[in-house]
Amino acid sequence: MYILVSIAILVTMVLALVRALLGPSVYDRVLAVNVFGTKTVLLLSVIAFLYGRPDFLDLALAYALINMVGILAVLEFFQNRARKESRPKDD
Amino acid sequence: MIDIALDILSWILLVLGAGFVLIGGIGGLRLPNFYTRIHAASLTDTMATILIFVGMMLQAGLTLATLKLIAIMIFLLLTGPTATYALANAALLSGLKPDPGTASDKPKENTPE
Amino acid sequence: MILIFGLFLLTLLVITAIAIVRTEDLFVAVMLTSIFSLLMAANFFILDAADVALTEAAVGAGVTTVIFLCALALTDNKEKPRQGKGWLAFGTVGLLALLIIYASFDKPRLGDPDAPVHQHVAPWYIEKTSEYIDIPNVVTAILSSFRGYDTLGEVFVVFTACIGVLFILGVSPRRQTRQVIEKNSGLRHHLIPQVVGRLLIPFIVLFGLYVQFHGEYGPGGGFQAGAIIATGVILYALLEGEAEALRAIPSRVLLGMVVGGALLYGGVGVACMFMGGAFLDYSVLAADPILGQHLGILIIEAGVGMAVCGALLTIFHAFAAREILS
Amino acid sequence: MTFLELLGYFNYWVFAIILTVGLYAVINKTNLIKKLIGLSIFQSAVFLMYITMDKVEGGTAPIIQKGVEDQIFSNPLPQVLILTAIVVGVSTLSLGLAMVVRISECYGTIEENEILDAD
Repeated sequence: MYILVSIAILVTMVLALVRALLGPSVYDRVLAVNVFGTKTVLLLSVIAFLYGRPDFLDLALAYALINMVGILAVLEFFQNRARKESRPKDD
Repeated sequence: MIDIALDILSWILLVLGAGFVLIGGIGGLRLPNFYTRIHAASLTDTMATILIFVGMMLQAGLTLATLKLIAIMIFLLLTGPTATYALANAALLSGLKPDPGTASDKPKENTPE
Repeated sequence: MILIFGLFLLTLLVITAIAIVRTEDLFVAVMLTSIFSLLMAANFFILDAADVALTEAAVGAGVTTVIFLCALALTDNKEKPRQGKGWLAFGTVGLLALLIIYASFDKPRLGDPDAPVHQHVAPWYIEKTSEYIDIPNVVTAILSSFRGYDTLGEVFVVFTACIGVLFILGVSPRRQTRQVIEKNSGLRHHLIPQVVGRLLIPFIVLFGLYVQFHGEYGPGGGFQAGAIIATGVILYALLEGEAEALRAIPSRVLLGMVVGGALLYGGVGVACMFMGGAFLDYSVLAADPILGQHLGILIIEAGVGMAVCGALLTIFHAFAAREILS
Repeated sequence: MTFLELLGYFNYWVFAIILTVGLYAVINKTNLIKKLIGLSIFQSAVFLMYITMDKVEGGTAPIIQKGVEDQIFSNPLPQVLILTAIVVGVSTLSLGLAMVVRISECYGTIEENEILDAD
């Protein structure tokens, strides 16, 4: 049963990767990264159960906590760039 | 008896979760523009997370693993929508307009107005 | 079955690597790098390396992306197209790949128990860990006790890299650093990330401490914990702005952590020498050798955690302060 | 040689391809950040090879479980080496990025050929 779930997750990872490669805008790629991150958390939890060693759920927990930081950094990156572009007009 | 019932229930949840994961993936690939794709990705993510993790909890029983699964699920449910919000905001901020008319991202891609 | 998943993930890894090199937008390359890191962690986990996967997760998900984005904000994020196609480079590299693939047939197959790697010193480590050190995680035992010299060296490399970044970026070219830093408010006007982020930061730090002190019993240890806690503080800096993060943990404290962590590690080694043992031989630290090992591992893991956390945060602050200036 | 035995070498082939892809970026791209990304890909390939070597058939991660006898453990030694190398890799990568940032401030570009022209 876990194998079915993990195959579904792997197929979704492929689809997300295709979206990340196709684009077209950079935001599509960031979205694909986000989807990929969530799918990795799911895959790691499912594989921990498949191995029969649920003490390795720590890994999935680490990703669940940290994954958002990258996306927030992207938001700040765009915000700073927008500010930098608008600054020459103010001066 | 109750064991078998729990088993069947958790299997149903896992299969449903797998289905939602797949739907999300296909939607993320097939939908026409960014703001529709973000819906496909984030909504199915939340549902699939709940289904798969509840399914695994039923399999794990009352152990430390269940506690960790609950923690992972809560954190995913918190961070997923936040990340999606941040992303949509970043896109809007740098001039990718939601385009209700054409339902396609081909025209006016990334043109700051 | 799981190994077949591994083959699948490896194929995705190759596709991602090629896409990273082919794309001309550096921002896209950085995003694909984070996918690459996720795939790498999943592969490590499938190949039975839980500790390594946790390290890759702790480092690759947060710190690497943030530092890359800081560097991109300071430079250009478009790569200029090149005139020459570089067939010579392509040919050389392709030939090299073919050579390595040809050579790989002489290597032991994946998972071969008779491979030379598994004959030498590793079985001794696995066998003797419970006798000499008595902690479940063999990786932590080797990292901090059997091969403590290596780890000391690695900590000093991190320390040196931190000093190097400070030398290159730390000195501000203009005087008004402080005022400009004050102006940057981070993501303070985004309500949802603000609330959720503030809720998450204590849990990230708590999880970091759990990884730090649970490293003897499960996957984890000082390196992972340092990176996770650093990510928590970086999240705070993203949400509240540089100034607030520096007010919470001033740069002097961070430098103290780097120096103190490295000194703590070396100090334990010297203390062992004074108490009659060899350098980094923790058995003499307590009356019972096994207790002494436990004590030594606890202290040096704490030192590693402090040094790594301080170094990563110092590097991040150096980049971020530069970004606001330019 | 059967198909399954061939699959046992797949990890090494992936290692070869990723290694050379990283190397290609290092020697053929002029953009300095792209070179650093290529270097980190190269580094990841080496990590992958070490971790491939640690796998033992039917083994599990080298964390001894209480009450479970006769477990086969994978080799912990490559894991120790790579675990520290990942963190060191990030710090050296940021050192390289710091240099690129300084170069960009001095020359106004991060393309190698333009920097050489400016000198």
